[in-house]
Amino acid sequence: MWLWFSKLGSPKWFYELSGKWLPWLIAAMVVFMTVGLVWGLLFLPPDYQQGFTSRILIVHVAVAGTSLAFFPLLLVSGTITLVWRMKLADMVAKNAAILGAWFSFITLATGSLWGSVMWGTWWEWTDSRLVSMLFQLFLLLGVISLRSALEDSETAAKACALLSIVGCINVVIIKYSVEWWNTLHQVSSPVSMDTQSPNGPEFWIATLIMIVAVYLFLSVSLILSTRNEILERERKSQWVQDLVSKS
Amino acid sequence: MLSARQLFCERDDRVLFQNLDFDLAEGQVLQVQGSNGSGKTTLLRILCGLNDSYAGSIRWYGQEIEEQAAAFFASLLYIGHRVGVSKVLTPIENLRWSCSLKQAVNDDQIMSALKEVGLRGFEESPCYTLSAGQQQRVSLARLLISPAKLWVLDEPFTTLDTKGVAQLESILQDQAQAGGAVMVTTHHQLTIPELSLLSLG
Amino acid sequence: MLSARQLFCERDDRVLFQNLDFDLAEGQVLQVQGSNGSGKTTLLRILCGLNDSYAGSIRWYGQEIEEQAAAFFASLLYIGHRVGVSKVLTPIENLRWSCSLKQAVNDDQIMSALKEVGLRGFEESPCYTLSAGQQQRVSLARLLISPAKLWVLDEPFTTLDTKGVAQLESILQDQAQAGGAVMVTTHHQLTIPELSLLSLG
Amino acid sequence: MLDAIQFSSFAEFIDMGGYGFNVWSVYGLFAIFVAVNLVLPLRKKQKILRQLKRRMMLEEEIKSEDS
Amino acid sequence: MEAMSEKQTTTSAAFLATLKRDLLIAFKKKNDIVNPFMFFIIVVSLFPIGISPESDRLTEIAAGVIWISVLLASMLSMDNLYRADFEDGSLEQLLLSPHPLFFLVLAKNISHWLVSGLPVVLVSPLLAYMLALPEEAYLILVLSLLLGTPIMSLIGSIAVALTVGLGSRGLILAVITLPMSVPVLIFGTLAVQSTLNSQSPLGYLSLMLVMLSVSVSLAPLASAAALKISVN
Amino acid sequence: MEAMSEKQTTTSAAFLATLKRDLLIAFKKKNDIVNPFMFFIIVVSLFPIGISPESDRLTEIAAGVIWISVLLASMLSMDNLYRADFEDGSLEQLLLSPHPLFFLVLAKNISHWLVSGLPVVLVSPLLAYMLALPEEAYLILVLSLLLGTPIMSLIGSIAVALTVGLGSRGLILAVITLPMSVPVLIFGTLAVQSTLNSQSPLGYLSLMLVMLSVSVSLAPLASAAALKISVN
Ligand code: HEM
Ligand SMILES: Nc1ncnc2c1ncn2[C@@H]1O[C@H](COP(=O)(O)OP(=O)(O)OP(=O)(O)O)[C@@H](O)[C@H]1O
Ligand SMILES: Nc1ncnc2c1ncn2[C@@H]1O[C@H](COP(=O)(O)OP(=O)(O)OP(=O)(O)O)[C@@H](O)[C@H]1O
Ligand SMILES: [Mg+2]
Ligand SMILES: [Mg+2]
Repeated sequence: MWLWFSKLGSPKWFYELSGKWLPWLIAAMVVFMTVGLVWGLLFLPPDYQQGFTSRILIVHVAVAGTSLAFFPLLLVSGTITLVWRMKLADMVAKNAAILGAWFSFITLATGSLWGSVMWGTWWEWTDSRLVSMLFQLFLLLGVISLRSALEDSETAAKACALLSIVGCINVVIIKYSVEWWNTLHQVSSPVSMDTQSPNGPEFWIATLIMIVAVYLFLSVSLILSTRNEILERERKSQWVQDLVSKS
Repeated sequence: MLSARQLFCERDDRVLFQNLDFDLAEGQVLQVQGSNGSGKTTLLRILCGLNDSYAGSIRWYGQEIEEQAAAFFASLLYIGHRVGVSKVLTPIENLRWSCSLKQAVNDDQIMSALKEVGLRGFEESPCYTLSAGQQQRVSLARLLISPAKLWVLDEPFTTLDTKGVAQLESILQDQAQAGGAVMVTTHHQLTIPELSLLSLG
Repeated sequence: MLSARQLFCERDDRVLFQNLDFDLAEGQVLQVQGSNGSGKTTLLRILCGLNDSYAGSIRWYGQEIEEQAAAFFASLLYIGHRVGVSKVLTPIENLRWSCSLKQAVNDDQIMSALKEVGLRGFEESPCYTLSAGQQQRVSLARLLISPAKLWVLDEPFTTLDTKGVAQLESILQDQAQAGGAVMVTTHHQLTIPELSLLSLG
Repeated sequence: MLDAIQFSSFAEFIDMGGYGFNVWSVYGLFAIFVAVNLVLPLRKKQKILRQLKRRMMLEEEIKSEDS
Repeated sequence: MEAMSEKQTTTSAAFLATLKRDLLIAFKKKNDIVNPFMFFIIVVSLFPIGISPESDRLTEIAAGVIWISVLLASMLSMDNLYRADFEDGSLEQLLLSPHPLFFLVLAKNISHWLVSGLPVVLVSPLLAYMLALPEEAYLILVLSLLLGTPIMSLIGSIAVALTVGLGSRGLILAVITLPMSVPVLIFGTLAVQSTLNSQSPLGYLSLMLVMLSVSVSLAPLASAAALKISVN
Repeated sequence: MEAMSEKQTTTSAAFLATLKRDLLIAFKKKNDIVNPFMFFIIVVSLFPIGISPESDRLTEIAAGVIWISVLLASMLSMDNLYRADFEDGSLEQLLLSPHPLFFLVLAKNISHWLVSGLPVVLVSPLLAYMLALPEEAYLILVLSLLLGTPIMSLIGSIAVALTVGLGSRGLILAVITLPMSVPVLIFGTLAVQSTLNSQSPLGYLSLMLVMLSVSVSLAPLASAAALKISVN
């Protein structure tokens, strides 16, 4: 276990292993993405109520669901950074924060595009999922800006790890308090996200495929940028030098 | 009392030192030498536990420092580039706090220490009205009060005038003779009999 | 070129100096001496116009400085306790700006000056990664580039290692031999033939 | 298979039953999002490799100058 | 040398010395006490100007405006907490003390709250009056602020500790901590509003009390860790 | 030595060098650009939570909330303007340059506004939407902010220059400058509100234009004088 752990912590080992995985992950991502998108765009039957806008939903739901994974991810990598001082965890965390901000933003954007059809408004403060996603984005941006503000990379790693842990606890509290707050304002709210429309099984299968595709995309993108980070931070080590002179 | 083994430190891909071994015994003054940027400040901060980006082992009376941080801190006095003197407070108020983190002191001790370092008449002036060298002297007054066994001083001679330099040297010597130990960086040539040297880079 | 007459300065009711007269001629290095808190820094800042709480007259080639501030500033180079090196910028970027306030420079000049002060390899590192002495060296590189006739340096030797001290001394000497003048405070013993002394307090 | 496609003409496909703007914006955004987060890391890798190579050369230069 | 261990201070003495020192500095600088207070008053009084001077309008927004202004004042005043100490090296001395950092950090937090949080809370009824908040809500407003401001100080302390080495901190601090104080804002304003709707605010207040006790026991630990990280 | 006067830079070169340097520092730090912007967005989004999420209510307060938040963001970002330079001694170098300080200070002000004022103005329509401000007012909102933020930067610059030697500045700055920017706030919000009431906002806008030109020509002088005082 320990051996495995410290081996995984070695950037070189990760770089080599991820190099082997990448082609497979990319292939799987391309397949799922293509199937999901083509099916979603061409074959998915229109919803009896929402018409073709249900096509938005498969993307939105996939991205939204995936973006909930980021704070747990940061929590784990932050703990590893602080407790075991594994450099790799921080390299992942750095890129995860940025990617997480992207995901949150896309969730907000696709959600708004969907809301503008369903609710007639792009933004609605009375919906708790919107508001808590907005604050998740803010917290992630806080982590990112802390990292860019701190000059020393080791300080930045630990500081961001700590902030991510505190932030993760906070995201949960914010989520619940916003939900609670929101129930008091429901009266005047135009519509709520929970007015589930009866979608057919086909819709759910398409969504499921998209979710898998988006998770694959997440891992591919994260691995790619982590590999870059490894190259940059380990640039003085012999194996990177060899790699560079070979390329 | 303090021994370091196989210390290794690298910053920004530049190895500052590696395989560094040294021992500091009671009654010894160890001057850390080296050109600019050779890692003197970094070394001192590592020893005090203010910087943990190193590899190797540092022992205090034979035991790893992390395992007995409180005991180690109780017998350590560190004065860095930034001397730990608040500009709004007067010298007395400054010393009252910084000493009381480690030991119980009374105002008489503080007053006589301030007098000794030549700050007679400035005891009640806020520190922002003191010159660079005078602020340095406030922090040096702590040396006179402190019962700490290990002093770690980073360039304590900068901005001191010649009289101040001579006085500080004799303070260091007293500490060594009383059975304490001193670790100091400076580009000055020290003339203390107990002196030993450690060269970096 | 620079002459002060009947300078008087008092801070916090303590008279730092009074009836202070001195002349600084071309080819001269004037070292201001004095114990801590005797007013060296204050004097230098007064001469540069950074402090105007004084009485007396300061003339530049026979004319009061206030009447020809721009001309005086154009031929003045001041480096104080705080060396004027931005920590976010790299040495090159720092010099590019601080030199271009006075004269047109190109990157080659800057690069060779940096090399000369021993910062080869650090040209592109942000200054916060440099040690105390290395930051000091960045500001000293300005001396190599500057065509200013009058240099006013406040404790430029602190944090420099022995090689750095020797180099700076020879730079000061070159300036004096080229017909410029230097006014410098330090607690070091300088060994420049052109040296003259001014004692405070 | 082909008859399961929901559209009989390209125009209809673009129109998405009147919600063309929203649907295509979402898919467009999603495409940009995916592309950016794949292409940027890939391009960055090339940049890093180039930079590292340059720096290695520079260091050798310094070394040969020193000796 | 032998007398050393006997002369060593107890943790509570170090706690008190630190508390006393920070209060002393604050009273010497005065600005640390007056500014959050002034800032609060000024920001609150921008709203009648910027939005509407009519008292009906003001009543509607009063609780929210006061809470948000308190939030801002307390976030922005945090900046002073460790900075001066970091710059002059006192922070290093603090970290090198043999006492548990938890208590020393707590002492600093308490002194900071006494100096910058408490005055703001005490003046809030006056501003509530100016914003035409109905009188029955004053007590709950003050109570909720009394519970809420220390929470924000404790959270803010972590962020300041993380950013203490930075040149420009004011905004980044707010950017990090404002999102985290949303729950406090929500419960605080809900408490006031429920009083206005003649409901019991006790539920909200007790929730805030829970949040306060959790943050008192955890936040100083995080701050202490953060300080160690920053000084590195 | 003889070549000296020939090699001396022109004032415009020094102006450009200073502008370039400050922009360079900002782009290196990134935070100077992103933080005012983030702060603005976060503060604005506290209001729906603290006051009311209903869009009718929000419409009423939208213009005021946006203006006040911009004011706060721009005041608080001022802190960076001269501080780092003061601390590392660059400010002394600036003061000792042979060129008129007016232009060098102006260069610093311009770079600061480009970096911290402009982004905030550009994102304001988005927030206006989120606060349910009617669409017809967007253009005037942006215009009034475009005129107003530089005024506030220029005024703020004087205050920063005066307080640059102080340890804790964030709040004192706001305390000094917020009252001074009340006229800007009044005309800015009036311009937006008159658009909403279908009146012409041009009067207000041109008043702001006058204020802007006066402050561009006078404020840098005052800032330069203030800097000299502070460095003393
Ligand atoms: C925490 C993040 C979010 C998650 C997990 C999430 C998840 C979902 C799910 C599963 C649905 C499908 C409900 C259905 O079948 O009708 C949905 C619908 C929707 N989402 Fe989200 N979403 C999130 C955030 C957002 C955001 C930030 C927005 C807007 C900016 C948004 C706007 C919408 C809208 C308008 C609908 C359709 C509601 C309806 O059917 O009436 N969502 N979301
Ligand atoms: N801001 C100030 N307000 C009041 N008095 C001051 C101020 N700054 C300095 N002084 C006083 O002026 C005197 C001279 O200070 P100055 O910094 O010029 O000394 P110095 O000769 O440079 O000393 P050092 O060798 O320590 O650098 C000191 O005694 C100090 O108390
Ligand atoms: N925050 C940092 N990040 C990266 N590198 C750093 C950092 N601080 C210092 N260094 C590097 O570490 C080296 C040693 O710095 P240190 O301050 O220990 O030197 P020093 O021996 O004390 O020098 P001086 O005599 O100038 O004080 C320097 O080369 C510097 O470039
Ligand atoms: Mg050093
Ligand atoms: Mg001095």
